[in-house]
Amino acid sequence: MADTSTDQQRELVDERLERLFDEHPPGETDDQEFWGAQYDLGLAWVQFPEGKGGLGVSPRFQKRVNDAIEDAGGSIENRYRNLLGIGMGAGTLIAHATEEQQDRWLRPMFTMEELWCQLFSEPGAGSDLAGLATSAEREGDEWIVNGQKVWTTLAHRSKWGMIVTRTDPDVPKHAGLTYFIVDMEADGVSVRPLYQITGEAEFNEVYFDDVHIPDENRIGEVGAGWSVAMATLMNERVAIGASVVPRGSGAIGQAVATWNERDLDDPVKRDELTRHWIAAEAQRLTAARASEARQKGTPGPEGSTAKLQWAELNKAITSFTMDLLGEEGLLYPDGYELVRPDETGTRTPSRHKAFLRARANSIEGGTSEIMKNILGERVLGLPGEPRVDKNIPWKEVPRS
Amino acid sequence: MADTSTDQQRELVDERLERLFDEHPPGETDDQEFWGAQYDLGLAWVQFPEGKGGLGVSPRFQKRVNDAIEDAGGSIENRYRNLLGIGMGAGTLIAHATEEQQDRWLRPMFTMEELWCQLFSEPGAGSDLAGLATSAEREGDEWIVNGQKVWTTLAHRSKWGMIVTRTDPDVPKHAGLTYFIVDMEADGVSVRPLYQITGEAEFNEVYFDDVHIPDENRIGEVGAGWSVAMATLMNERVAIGASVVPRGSGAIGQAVATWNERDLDDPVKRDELTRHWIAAEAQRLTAARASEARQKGTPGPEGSTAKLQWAELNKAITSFTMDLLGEEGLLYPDGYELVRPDETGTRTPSRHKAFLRARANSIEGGTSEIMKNILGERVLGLPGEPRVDKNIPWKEVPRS
Amino acid sequence: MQPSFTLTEEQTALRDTARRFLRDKSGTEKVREDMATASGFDESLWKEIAQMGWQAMAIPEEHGGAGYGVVEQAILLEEMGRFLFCAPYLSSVVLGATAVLSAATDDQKAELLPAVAAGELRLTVAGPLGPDVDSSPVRVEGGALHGEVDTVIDGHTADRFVVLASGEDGLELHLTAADADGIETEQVTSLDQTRKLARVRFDGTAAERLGDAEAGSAWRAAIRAGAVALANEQVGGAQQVLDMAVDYAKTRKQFGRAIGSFQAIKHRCAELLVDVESAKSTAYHAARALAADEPDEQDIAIPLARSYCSEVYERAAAENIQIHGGIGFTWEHDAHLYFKRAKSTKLLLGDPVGWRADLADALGF
Amino acid sequence: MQPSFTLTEEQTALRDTARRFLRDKSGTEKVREDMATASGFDESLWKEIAQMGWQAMAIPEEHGGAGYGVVEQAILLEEMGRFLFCAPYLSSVVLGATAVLSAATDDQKAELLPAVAAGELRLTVAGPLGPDVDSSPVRVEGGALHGEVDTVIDGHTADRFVVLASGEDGLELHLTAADADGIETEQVTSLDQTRKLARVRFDGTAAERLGDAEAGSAWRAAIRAGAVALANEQVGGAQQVLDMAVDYAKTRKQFGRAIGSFQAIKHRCAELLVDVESAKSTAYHAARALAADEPDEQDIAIPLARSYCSEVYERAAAENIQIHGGIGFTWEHDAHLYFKRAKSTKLLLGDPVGWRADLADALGF
Repeated sequence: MADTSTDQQRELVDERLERLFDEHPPGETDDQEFWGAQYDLGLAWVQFPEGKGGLGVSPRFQKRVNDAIEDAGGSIENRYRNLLGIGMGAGTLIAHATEEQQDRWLRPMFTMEELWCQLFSEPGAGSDLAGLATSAEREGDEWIVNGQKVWTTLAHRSKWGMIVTRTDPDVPKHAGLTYFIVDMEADGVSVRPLYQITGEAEFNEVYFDDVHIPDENRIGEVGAGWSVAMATLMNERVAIGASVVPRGSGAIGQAVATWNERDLDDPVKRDELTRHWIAAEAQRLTAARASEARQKGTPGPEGSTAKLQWAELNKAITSFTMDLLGEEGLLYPDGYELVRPDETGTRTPSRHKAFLRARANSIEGGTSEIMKNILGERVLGLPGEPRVDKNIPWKEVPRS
Repeated sequence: MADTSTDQQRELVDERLERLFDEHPPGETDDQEFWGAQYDLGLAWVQFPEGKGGLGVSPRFQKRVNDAIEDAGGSIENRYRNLLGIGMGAGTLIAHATEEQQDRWLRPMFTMEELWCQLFSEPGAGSDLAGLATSAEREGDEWIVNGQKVWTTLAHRSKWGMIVTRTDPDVPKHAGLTYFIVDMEADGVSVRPLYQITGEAEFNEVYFDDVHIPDENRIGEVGAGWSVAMATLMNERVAIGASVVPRGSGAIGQAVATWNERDLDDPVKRDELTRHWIAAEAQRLTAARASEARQKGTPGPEGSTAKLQWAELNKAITSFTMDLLGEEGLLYPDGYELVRPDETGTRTPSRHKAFLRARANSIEGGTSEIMKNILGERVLGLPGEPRVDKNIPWKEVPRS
Repeated sequence: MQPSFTLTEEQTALRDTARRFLRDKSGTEKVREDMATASGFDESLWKEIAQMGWQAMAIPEEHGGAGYGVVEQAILLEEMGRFLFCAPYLSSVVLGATAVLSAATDDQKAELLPAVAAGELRLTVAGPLGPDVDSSPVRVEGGALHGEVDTVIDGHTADRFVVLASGEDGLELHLTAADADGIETEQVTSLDQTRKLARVRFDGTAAERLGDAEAGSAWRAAIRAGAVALANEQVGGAQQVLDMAVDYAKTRKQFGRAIGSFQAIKHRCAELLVDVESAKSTAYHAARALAADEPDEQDIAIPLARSYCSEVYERAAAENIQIHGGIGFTWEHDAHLYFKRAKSTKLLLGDPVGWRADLADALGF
Repeated sequence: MQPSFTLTEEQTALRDTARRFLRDKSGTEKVREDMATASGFDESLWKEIAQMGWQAMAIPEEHGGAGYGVVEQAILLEEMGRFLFCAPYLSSVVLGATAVLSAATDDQKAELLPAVAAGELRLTVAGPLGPDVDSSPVRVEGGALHGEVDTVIDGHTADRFVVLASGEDGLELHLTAADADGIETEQVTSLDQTRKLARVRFDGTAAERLGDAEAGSAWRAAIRAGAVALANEQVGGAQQVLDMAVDYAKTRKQFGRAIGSFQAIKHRCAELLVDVESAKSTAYHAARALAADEPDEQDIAIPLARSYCSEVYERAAAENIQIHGGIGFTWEHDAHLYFKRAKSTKLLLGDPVGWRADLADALGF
């Protein structure tokens, strides 16, 4: 199936779409049922194998599917509301999980019956993710997990968590990690909201106190957790910034709208607005170019370029929009009451909240500094830093 | 003498100035004779001890002396034309040389009978000066020097060179260096002009081929060359950027003059000009503040701040001036005939040449990157990088 | 004007006392407590600083002040900025008192200034908060005020408003009590919770005219005094975030090393050091130019300091979050309090583009 | 207009051939040799590229061209920029030919364009080299030209001048031979030695009018074609200096490590990579917009690419010197050739501030 021609692939997709719409008319069908049927017809992740929610065709047909569903009045809300699962987890499962595991998890993930979250970062392991300390010790057919994770989106509403743990502290840090799927409703899991500078708690801290995970929930080999986690992160970085958005949308759209609505005319700010517009458009064109070049669907280093560029632009432009607001920028119309939203971020935040929220763009999903290391070393081939944490047991590496 | 009050110090300086002008009327006296008398009266470097060209008073009275001489029609050209000696070498000699050495070299340096140059950098040792390779091997009362130096100002006209050499390759790099004064007219010394991007050769490459230096020309102990060299470099960095110039002078003056002469009025460029003016004035005020704080005359880390800031500003402003010139910036009125000027740089270069020359500001006398290391580590107390060249013999350190 | 920066012994002692006092009495927990209240400050702390003479600092002795000057006040403001001290100091003691000093009759000064200096009366100003003002959203007709001002600093807790109003012959300054009839005050949520704002509507409010001269220059004097105050406040805050970033970079370890040992962090800190030191030079110089009553130098030094310090503080506060990484984005960490202060202070009393245009005018560009 | 970037196999082959050819025939020694001559280029190389059809590339087949388009020409220009190829390509084939194509009568086109396409005739343009032109320093009176143009690209080696002149009813384009009576051409030293400039004075020079329409739009077309050409040339140069910097950073060792292992250098290279890749996207897109004859998209894509690529190349060329340290400041190293090219290309055909103003107009800001 993988070597059918583009036309044949398109035909297959269109035929399945027709069946989907015929048998489960969008708008008239319950979302969950619709998504289930979509999964069964191989339209959940078209590039996945048949039987696993896919058709084995090029991933670029997914956009065709999504557009068609939206045009037909159906919903693709699951992709946003279960983003960590559908956007990042699923690809990890396809690459590293067993058939049984895939069959167990993929369908209810796609139908939103089970929400997913990601448990990677820790207070002591941010940029240096591989330095994480949450331990998992084997006891028969189970693993006992202890430790703390942070920056976990929707932990309080999730059924499953993708967790990386340290199963061997006596080997160098990358070698001692193992990846599991943890039941977030298990005993010993506690979730606390983590309020951020906007006043919202998109994220949580998650504590693990003697939490039992059956060994059948292990993804990949014992000690192979790092490469599994990397698969998840690569999917994340591509998701951020690499998508080709319409011209003038997003942060620059808010800046331009502010300029127009307020009839501004200062020539110095006009030039600055134009500079930002140019930077945004250059980033957009570059994402389009990278996406054209990336026919195969394997996320490569372009993900890091786009993510870096997008994060820095978003910070700069949302900040500039506040400058355009002038005295109105002194206000915070959203209010600072601490709240815990039910989705990842807000899709169209106020200018003020967008400005604050953007501060995290260059931190989450890999800091801009880490992105530059990746670009410098993996794309340009520059040598790495001298490593003081290499080839020594994890437990002997200085930490804070 | 060191604890006389400010008033007493000023009186002493004024009295010596009066004697100098009485006995050697400026304008009527030959420059060399005048400078000799100035030295003998302790007005060459007022902070030096008596008998060594100084009076043991605060260094800030030097400006009073220089201004008085210029007002009286005398010349202080020697300070520019023998800058490496008078500005940097003399302080090194006072701090590290023997009485005999000081008596031998200071007076003819100040009178310009003997010009001085500095032989530190090598093709393989720029930022990493301590990694230098020019060797000096002892033979009885002499040292035999072999190697190559670069970036040597006025090497072809100098009598003496301050040279740092490697006398022990078997110890870590800083420990194996020794500092000498080398006779530039000795056998085996050859000087080649090094043309720079302006078309001028301010600098030279200097080759040493079995050059003999008597041991009595050694400054400081064998193996102590690094600390002697640091004294020279500190003097250099203070000399660059730390002086308090008049408001609106230098590069920003050329930018403003360009703006005014050409009756420019683009509001975007006007804002940019103002930004540059602000940056230049902020740097100037900071230099003034540092200079007020620095009563003692010992160059400290402020030198690195001022040098860093000045270098980056000078690059930015000279480049902006070219932008202001518009199509005139397409020309190079100075012409590119390769020439070898007789002084260090040009004191009032054309806008075009200033633009090109400024590129070296963030490289010469310590790159901006090195300056930031110094500020980060010595001023802010941040930890150093892991060192791969520490505690291992110099000869085993990778080089290129 | 020859720049000069050295502090006298008395000034140094003032700075040290202020820093100690604020560290003890206005630490981060206290700031978070005060900013969560409606008034936004603590009356008892306000009285304590009054006893130390802070409100009186720059008010002339003949008006009940301490007879020190703008340089001493700037020293206090720098420390207030460093600790995000919550108090209506800028609105009452800087903006309000300067407007009164510049415009009011002797009788009015005698009535108002000693009370302001004693911390017993709080003023604020209502009008367009920028350097170049030629009209006001408030108009005066038959001695009564009409109109609305969107941004009045501490408008919900001030006792009296100094209102800039457009009259028949130009701008006028008027005084009105906050509880007068025909005033409606509505507190608004400010981005920077440590400086409270209100919207004030005048609807036929009776007011007393302050002095009788055209009010543009008095208003301008108030805004410029405010600009100098903010510049000094900003450098205090900028130094604080630099200190926070450097401390964190020394202790936080990733990859087995303190993150400050990486050039990506180290060089950023070094650049901030240069910026903050430069900003201080401009802020101090502006205070001295204002204190020395040198109008030509003020035309340069004030817009210079105001625009430069705004940008440096904004950059430093943003970098501080980045250097902290995730923890710097949390509500519980103080980084955001400074970040919000930095951004909103930049937008208060005119933004850098406007001040640079003023400077360009002064320099004849 | 949907962006699209994929090269056809033919286009890829063209790029590879051009790169190989220029690497072999226009290496750094050859460039230094050519730039030191008065003409500034090598006639025999000019003929060689004519045999390969480079001059003909974007000229329509009916006028003796190869019938390819702007995209193919942009591919060549990127490689020329990468190797600092010394040739009057921009002046004759881009600016001159576009002006003729846009303004001339069929007879004039038939006379001029086949010769230009064959590399046998060299044109250049004389007039104000910017995007918004409403007058010219040259005026036409009774069919004769009077006035002086300070900057004429390759003015000393062109065979004919296409002159923008102010006539009675507005702007007109005129053609004159370089050796006509009443023309004085003086070569000037250009900052960028690889692109030669001359000052040309017309003193009653007889000229032939090109076409009969108002010439503003033809001139604008020429400048815009030049802008697209330069943007593509710039990204070639920018990629080259990035490659130079990265190569040096890998091999140069200080403190016992390759300097590229220091984040100060590594992160700078990474930022340049992002910039250069983005600049390429804008340059390629502008070429496609021009080729597709989409005027609305051109109004956006051309000023976008022109202003962005100018700034990226300037920054990249400057950083390349800094990363090289002292050696990058020497005459013998090539870094300065690119640095000078970058700066002067930024100032040629209008600087980024002006182009951005055009873009802002197009976007309705």
